[in-house]
Parts: sequence; structure tokens; C-alpha cells
Amino acid sequence: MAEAAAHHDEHHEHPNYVRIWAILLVLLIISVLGPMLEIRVVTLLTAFGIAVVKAYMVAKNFMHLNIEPRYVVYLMATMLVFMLLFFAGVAPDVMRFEGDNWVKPMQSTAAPGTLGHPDFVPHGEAGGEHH
Amino acid sequence: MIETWVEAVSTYARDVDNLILLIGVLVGFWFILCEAVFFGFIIKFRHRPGQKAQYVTGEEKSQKRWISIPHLLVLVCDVFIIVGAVQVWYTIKQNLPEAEQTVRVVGQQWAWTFVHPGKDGKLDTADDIALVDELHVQANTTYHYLLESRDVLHNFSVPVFRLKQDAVPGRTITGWFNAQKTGQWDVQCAEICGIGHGIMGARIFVESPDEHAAFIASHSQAAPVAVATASGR
Amino acid sequence: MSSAARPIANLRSATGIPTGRLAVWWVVASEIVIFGGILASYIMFRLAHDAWTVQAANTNTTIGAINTFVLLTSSLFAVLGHANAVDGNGKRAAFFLRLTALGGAIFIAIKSYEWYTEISHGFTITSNTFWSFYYTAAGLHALHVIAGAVILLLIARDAAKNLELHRVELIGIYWHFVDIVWIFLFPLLYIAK
Amino acid sequence: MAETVHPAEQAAHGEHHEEGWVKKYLFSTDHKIIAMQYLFTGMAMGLIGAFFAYVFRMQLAFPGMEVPFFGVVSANEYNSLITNHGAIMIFWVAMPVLIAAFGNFLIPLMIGADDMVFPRINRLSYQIFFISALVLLASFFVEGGGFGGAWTAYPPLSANAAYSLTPMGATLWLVAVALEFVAFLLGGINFVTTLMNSRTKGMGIYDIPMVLWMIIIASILFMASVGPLIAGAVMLFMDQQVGTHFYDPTRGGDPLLWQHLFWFFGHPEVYVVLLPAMGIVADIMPVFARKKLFAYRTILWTAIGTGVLSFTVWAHHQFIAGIDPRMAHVFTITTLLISIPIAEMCFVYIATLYGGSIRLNTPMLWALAFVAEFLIGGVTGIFLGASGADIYFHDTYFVLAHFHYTFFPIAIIGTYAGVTFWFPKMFGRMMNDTLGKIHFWGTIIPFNLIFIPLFVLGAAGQHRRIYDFTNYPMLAEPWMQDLRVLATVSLVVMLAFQLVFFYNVIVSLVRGEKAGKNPWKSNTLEWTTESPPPHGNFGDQYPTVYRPPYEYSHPDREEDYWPQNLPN
Repeated sequence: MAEAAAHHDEHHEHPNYVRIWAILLVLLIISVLGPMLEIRVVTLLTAFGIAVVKAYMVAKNFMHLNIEPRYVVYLMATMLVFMLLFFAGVAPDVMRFEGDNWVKPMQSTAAPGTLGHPDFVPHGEAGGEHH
Repeated sequence: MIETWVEAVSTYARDVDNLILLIGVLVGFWFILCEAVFFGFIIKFRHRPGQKAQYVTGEEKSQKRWISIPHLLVLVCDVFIIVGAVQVWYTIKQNLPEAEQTVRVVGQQWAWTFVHPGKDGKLDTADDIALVDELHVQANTTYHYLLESRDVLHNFSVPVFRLKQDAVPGRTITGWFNAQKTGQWDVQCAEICGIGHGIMGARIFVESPDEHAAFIASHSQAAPVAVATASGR
Repeated sequence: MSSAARPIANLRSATGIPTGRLAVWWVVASEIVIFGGILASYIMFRLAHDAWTVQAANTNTTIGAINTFVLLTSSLFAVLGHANAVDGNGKRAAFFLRLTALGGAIFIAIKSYEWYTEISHGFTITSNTFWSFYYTAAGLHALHVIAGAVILLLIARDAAKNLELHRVELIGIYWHFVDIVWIFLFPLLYIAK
Repeated sequence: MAETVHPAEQAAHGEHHEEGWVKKYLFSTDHKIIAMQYLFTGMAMGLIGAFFAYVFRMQLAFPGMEVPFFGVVSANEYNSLITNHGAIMIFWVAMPVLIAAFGNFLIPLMIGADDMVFPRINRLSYQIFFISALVLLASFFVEGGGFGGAWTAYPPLSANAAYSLTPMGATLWLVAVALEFVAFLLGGINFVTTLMNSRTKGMGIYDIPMVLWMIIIASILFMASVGPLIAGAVMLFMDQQVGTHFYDPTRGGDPLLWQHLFWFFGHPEVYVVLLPAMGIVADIMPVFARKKLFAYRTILWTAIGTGVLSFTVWAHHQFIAGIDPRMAHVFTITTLLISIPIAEMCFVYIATLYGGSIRLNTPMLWALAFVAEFLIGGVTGIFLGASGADIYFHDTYFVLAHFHYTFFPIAIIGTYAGVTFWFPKMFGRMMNDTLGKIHFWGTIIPFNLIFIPLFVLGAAGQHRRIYDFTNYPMLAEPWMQDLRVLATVSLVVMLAFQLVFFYNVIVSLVRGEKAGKNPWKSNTLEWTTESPPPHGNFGDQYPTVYRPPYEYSHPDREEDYWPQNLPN
């Protein structure tokens, strides 16, 4: 308990929150401008790379993960790892249209006619905006 | 083990049975050993007046050996089981041998439609034979099945083949079987599919080449009618 | 609400982290997997369906960016509130918390306008699975914003009387988490086209 | 910040004034009362779940008969009964009793605290849980009847009323489950925070009784795994009520997504309920064997290892569900790996008995029965985790018998072990040991007679969730029907013996022998206070902990136990 109080006194000098906020805004502007170059790699980098940087900055400086005990960070990281695990386990089934020994005829581009049901309209490809 | 209750009809049925036997022997050994030691301890170390229990922390290496060695042996058994399971799975589900015939299996609430290729031996032609709740296959022939569902999940299960596969709407799943004996057996729906799940059984007829040819000949005329009843839900 | 009713269990701190903050971290941990589940599902579908690009082109990046700005700014106010609470200045902390809640309200107002426009252009939640994800994920996030804003106002009321000042930090952590979720939703729903 | 550090703990909690009955028992924030609320609600739901089991077992043994107290079972009623039997027993019996009731009762007492860290959140958690139970019960009485798509609720059956024919039942069921999750998230956060922060002076992490570790690990597993399913439930709700197509393959969705979301939670959920039961057993066995728990740290680390591994095995429930066949290999390997920590825990329990001085009181009988019966559930799981063998066993009664051999020891045997053990602490009176033993044998013997026949039926190809097997010629053979009748009769006998338990509880509450502080001569802190503990648990003096919890028959000591709070 005493440590908690001591912990606190060390950080009595507040970081310059406004400066961090300003950096975040600059990053936001970059992430909006990035796609205007219309280069896919740049778009992805400016969109998701910057999102990660922004999240890191908010977590570190605003949520004060930098002064929290390490295991709080590990806890958050573990949750993210579980999500990656989930993604890795599910993506082979949900993301692919042609798996090992199965196809999704309604969504697949390669094998349109396989499902012998002429009454089915392929929605996935058309996007379905006509509904 | 399983054959006592359910005949082994497909080529890979024995593989499944042997795998089950292997697992049965390995886990049976551990199970009997554990229960024997467990009940032995209960009897041996019953409370007797004036006798104090021993003080064993279990934290020392010499004591931990009593659990770490069995635990390594369990790991070894696991490896055997994994190897067996992977092989059987690969044979049944992953590796598709070249098809001699193909049938389409369509599940819907609450009936199976089996589309047999007609005389030309090809699916999706005019002479296809579509039957409700009856699947006719020829013995000693490698079949591919194309499994589909029209509404909810179903499961194409043929216990004598040791075959089960979910039918997922929106997917066409390919699998295979090769029946070794003639006769007729149950086909089950092994995935709950609504109120009529309990009545969604079908029969599979494994026929000799002559019988199968006769079946195709006899249904060649009736086919269009059968298609009509199958697709009208 | 008074601290006299608080059990002694609440006042101990064997880990060195104050109890409330520890609990908020666990809340954040369980929220990560909730949003993680829906976003992981969305990313899978999105990567699989190239056709959704056509749909995503209809989202309004400008409004999304403005909303990001609003949330980032409200996060700044939340952390300034925390700084004042640490200094024991409850009145100023409450002021900043109310500004934060105002940020949440502006966010919701802009969101309502945006959804109104989109729905009136025919992009409803059922028109395509992209839009289903768009409304569901952003809607789940918006519910968190609303809940956060309400709690912010409740805590600001106490903080103005210099009561329960440690709670300013707790709601702050939650608010920043909601902000971070939006930081990821913004590129996922708006920028990637 | 300063308030979080209390200067002098002994200053607070001077007086506890009398409260009205309603405030004291219905809206109390006291962790012991909330524990009792969870316990009794869970047991009441257990009776409902058991009644469902009775009805559908009667239908299976005597198809088409008019079941006493119910009537003729129709196909959709049958589906609804099995669905809700599963959901109730897991979500409204196992979880509230094992985690919430024992967690609430034991955590503050065993760590020497006066209450949970957030008593009002605790109360809110129970209230949400109670509402969820009401919503679930309401779902049976709406148009179309209760939901009948199995407790796994696979779409499209669950997502589309045109398929399930239960437009409101399915939605209410889903809402009830979601509310229940919220209740346990609130409760879990409370438990974890309490254990982490509120331990009394001197209690290091290796001085925590095993049951608390297990409840905490279970709560963390729950928190980390339930998120995706909550997200999935929101999507399913949207599919049902708003008309989205997240799980509709004809419109770009995918039904398999739900299965993954469900089992990503569903498999850790098995360990969520297993671990508390294992912890209860780990706490009871040393007391009645008068013996230190074998390798405390090994159990702890294997439990944590089990928890982490349990996140990597989920798709073994979906081997034949149309997943990528190559993924089955991965999940077979992880599934068989998870048998190792579980086997190790069983070895540790057996080793704990070695050299003990075993007293076969009722709680000990239950604890031993847990190990003996759970072993059967454990080893039969190997058949199902091995992908090749699962092709045959999937969705047969073999699966059903397997998981009842895990869940029955967990939810029923574990609960009875805990209740008979802590009954003196909960109510201040001893339970009748003779009646307890009659109840024990009257439960255990019929239990085995129910499920061993079902193993055989499953191996013979009998598949699940079928309301009348006469439709399947291969399953309609007379010997199979005889086994079904045997299982049903055993079930009825077992249910009848539960009356002995309720009689025992009532008689013991009124006339049982006074328990005193520590009737079992146990070491942990809950036995150092009055039975039942007063509000605030320990009066003004909070205990200090000097040693680990399982120091029985220590050679340096005359007595064969050594309470944690004694300086020497």
C-alpha cells in the first residue's frame, strides 16, 4: 500500500498531454491523407500502421500503461494474442471460398456452376446492393 | 471393438475400428492402473486410531518423480494416438482417391435427396436419378459424394461406413467411400436440424454390379418425376 | 456512495495497484476480447469479399475523421481531468470530465447524422453484410460511448465536491480504451477502401 | 488516490445494525448471503433441469407414452427439453453453484477479508443472473415454445425462425444466455480483483487455498473466452430480429463462424466449471486424509497450463463440421496435449492419498468419487479428441456419456462435496453423516447405471437428439431398447435419492449438531471464525497468515493440523 502512494509521488510532474494530443492529430491527418496517393501499400501503412501507433500512444501516455506494473501490459497483450489465435484458427474456414475438399459455390469465382441449383442467385459477388 | 455392434462395410471402416482399439488399449491400461492405485491407497491408508499420516510435501525431486514419470509415459502414449488419428483422418477426409462414380447428397428439412448419375455415369445430365431417402451404390467402387444442404446444418452419417460429414448450407463438401459388402443399412442425420431431426433417416443400398445396373435401368424412366418431388419443398 | 460503507477488502492492495484500477484493467481485458471477436470476424469477411470495397466506398471518411478528432480531444480532456484530480483540484477535474462527456455527446450527434444520411441513401443494416458489420460494430462502440458519458457525468458530480477523486482516473482508463477501439474502427470501416 | 490506501483497517466496521428481512436476505450486499442466493437459485434451476432429463428419458425409454407430470412429448417439445436441459445445467447450475456460490462464500473467508471488494457489483451480478433465469423460464411459455436448436445454437437453425419455428423462444434463450454472461463477467472481475488485492497480512501467492486459485483461473478463462461469443451473440441476435445475414451463406455470411465463436468460448468453458470442482476436491482431500496436498505448485502450474492450452483446442468439436481437413491435425495434437496436465492433476490427487490417514466422511466420499468418476470422463475424451476416431463417435451417445462423466462429477459430485464440507460453516450445524452416505451411494450407483449403457449405445451408433429411435431400423433392436430403459429407470432412482439430501438439509438445519468453529480440524482461514460467520466475517481482528494451507500431520507438531493463522 505504501508503494502505491510512493509510486504516485514520483509521477507528480504531469507529462505534456497537449503535446501528445497534437502528435495524435498529426497522425490522424496523415492517415486521412495517405489513401489519397492511391497506392495500396501506402494506404494500408498509413491506415493500420498509424492506428497501431496511435493506440500505442494513447495506451502508454493517457492510460498510463508506462507506469503500471508490467503484468498489466502482459494481460492486455495476452488478450490480443488470444484474438490472433482465434483469427488463425477460424480464417481457413471462413475466409476461403475454396478449401481442401470443399467450395462455397455461391461466393466462389472459380467454380460458379458447381452447385447445381439454378434457383440460387450469387449474392456474395454482386454485393447485394440491389436489395 | 465397434464391429460387435455395427458392421464394417467401407474400406476405411477397419482403420477407424483399429484406431479405436488402439486408443482403447492405451487409455484402458492407464485407467485401470489409476483406479487400481487409487482404490488401493484408499484401502491401505484408511484411518487407524493412534496412527499419524505421513508428511510428504511432494515438492522434492525424488517425490515428484512419482508423477513426472507416469506423465512422460502418458505423453508417449499420446504420440501413438496422434499418429494413428492423423493417418486415419488423412485417409478418410483429406486424401481423395480417384472417383469412379460421383453422387450428390442434398440435405434439407427433413429429408435426404440422393442424386445418382444415370446411364452416362455423369452428374448434372438429363438422366440423373434423384431419390428421396434412398441411396444406391455399387460395391467395390470408389464413390465421391458432393454434400450440400438447402437450409440448415445436417450431417450425412453412415455408421457402417464409419463416415460422418456435416452438410453446410453454402458449401459443397466432397468426400469419398468405397463399400465392400452388399446389403442395406441406415443413413442418419447426425446434426440437429429442427423438429423433424428425429425422422431424417434414410437407407443406403450397396448393390452388386448387376443389381446396380438393374436399378439404373428401372429408374431411367421415372427420373424426371423423382427430381420434381425432390426439389419441391 | 460514501466510503464508510466500503468493505475493508476494498481498501487493501496486496498487488500495489489500487483495487478500482485493477478492476478497470480487467474490464478492459474482457472488452478487448468482445471487440476483438467482432473485429476479427469483420476482417475475415472483409479480406474474403473484395466486392465489399464498392460498399465501403460509400462511407464518409470526412465524418469519420472528424469523429476521430472529437474522441481524441475528449481523451485529452479526460487525462487533463485526471491530472487535476491527482493534484486534488476536484472542481477543475469535474470541469474536464464534463468536457469529455460533451465530446462523447458530440460524437454521438455526428454519428446519428452520419447514419441518418446513410440510411436515407438506402445503406441500411440489412442491405449487405458489410453494412451489417458497419452498423453492428460501430453501434456496439457507440453504446460504450453513451455508457461512458453517463458514468463521466456521475463521477464529475462527485468530483466537483472533491469526493472519490480516484474514480476520475478509472473512468479515464475506460474512456481511452473506447477511444482506442475507435482508432481501429476508423481505418477498418472508413479508410480501407 | 489517497483514499485507496486505508490508514487503519481496524477502525472501520465498528457496528452492524439490524436490517429488515428483505434488505437482509433479498438485497443484501453481504457475500455470504449472495453466495446462498446463487446456491439456492442454482439448485432450483438444477431441479428444473433434472425434471427435463426425466421427461425426455421417459420418452426415449417408452416412446409415445404419457409421461407422468408432463404428458405426451412432441418432437418440438423434445428438442426444447434437451436444449434447455443442457443450457440450464451448464449456465444456470454448474456456473452459479461452482463459481459464483462457492467463490462468493469462500474467497473473502479464505483470504481473511470482510467481503468482496465491490459488494454492490456483486449484488448486481446476482440480480442480473436472476433476471436471466427468469428470461430463460419465460422462453418456454411464448408462442412456438422454447428454443429447440441444441445448447450450441448452431445457425442457420437458430438464426432463422422459418427453420427453427420458435421465433420468440430462440431470441429469449439468446438474451438469457447473454445476460448470464454479463452477470458472470461482473462476478468474475470482482473475484479476481478480490483475490489479487485483498489477501490478509502474510498471505503470499502460495498460501492461497487451491480452491480459490481454481475459481480465479476459471474466472479469468471465462473473461478471456466469452468476449467473442458475446460479439457472436450480438450478431446472432441481429440475424434473428433485425434481418442481417452474418450467418446466412446465401447472403455472404458463414454459419461456421458461429461454431468457431461458440467453441472458442465453449471449450474453455469446460475448464471454467472443471477447475473449481477440482479445487474443491483438492481442498477436501487433505483434510480427510490428514495429509499435505501433494506438489501444490505443480497443481497450480498445471492448472494455469490447462487454462492456456484450453484456448487452442476448440475446433475438436468441429472436426466433421466442414472445417478445413488440415486444421483437424492441429487440433488433434493440441487436444491430446491437454490430456497431459489433466492426467497430471489426477496423478497428484492419487499421490495425495499415499501415506494418509483417510477418514471416509461424506464430503471425502464425494471428493474421492469425483476422482474415480472423472477419470472415466477423462479417458473417454481421448477417443473424441483423436480426429480419426471422432469421425465415428461424433454426435453419438458416446459423446453424451463422455461429457456427462465429466460434467456430472463436476457439477453434481463437486457441488455435493462442497456443500457437505462447508455446510457447517454456512449454517453452523453438522449434516447427518448416515443420511449423507445413503444419499451418496444412492446417487453414485444409479449414475453409473445411467451412463455406462449410454456408452454402449453410442458405440453401437446411436446418435443424439433423436426423440424416437424406432425410425432407425439399426437402432430399434430390442437389446438397445432394454439399455435405454435401464438408463431411464436408473435416472428415476437417482432422482428419488435426491430427496434424501433435501431431507438431510432440512433436518440438519433444524436439529443438526452444533458445528463449532472448526469441526473438521481444517487449516484454512474460514474455519477460524464463528459458524456461521457474522457480518464482517472476522470481527475486529483480521487473521494473519503464517504458513501454506495444507500443513497436516507436520512432524514438528503434536496435533495433526496446523491452522494458517497460528504464529507457531
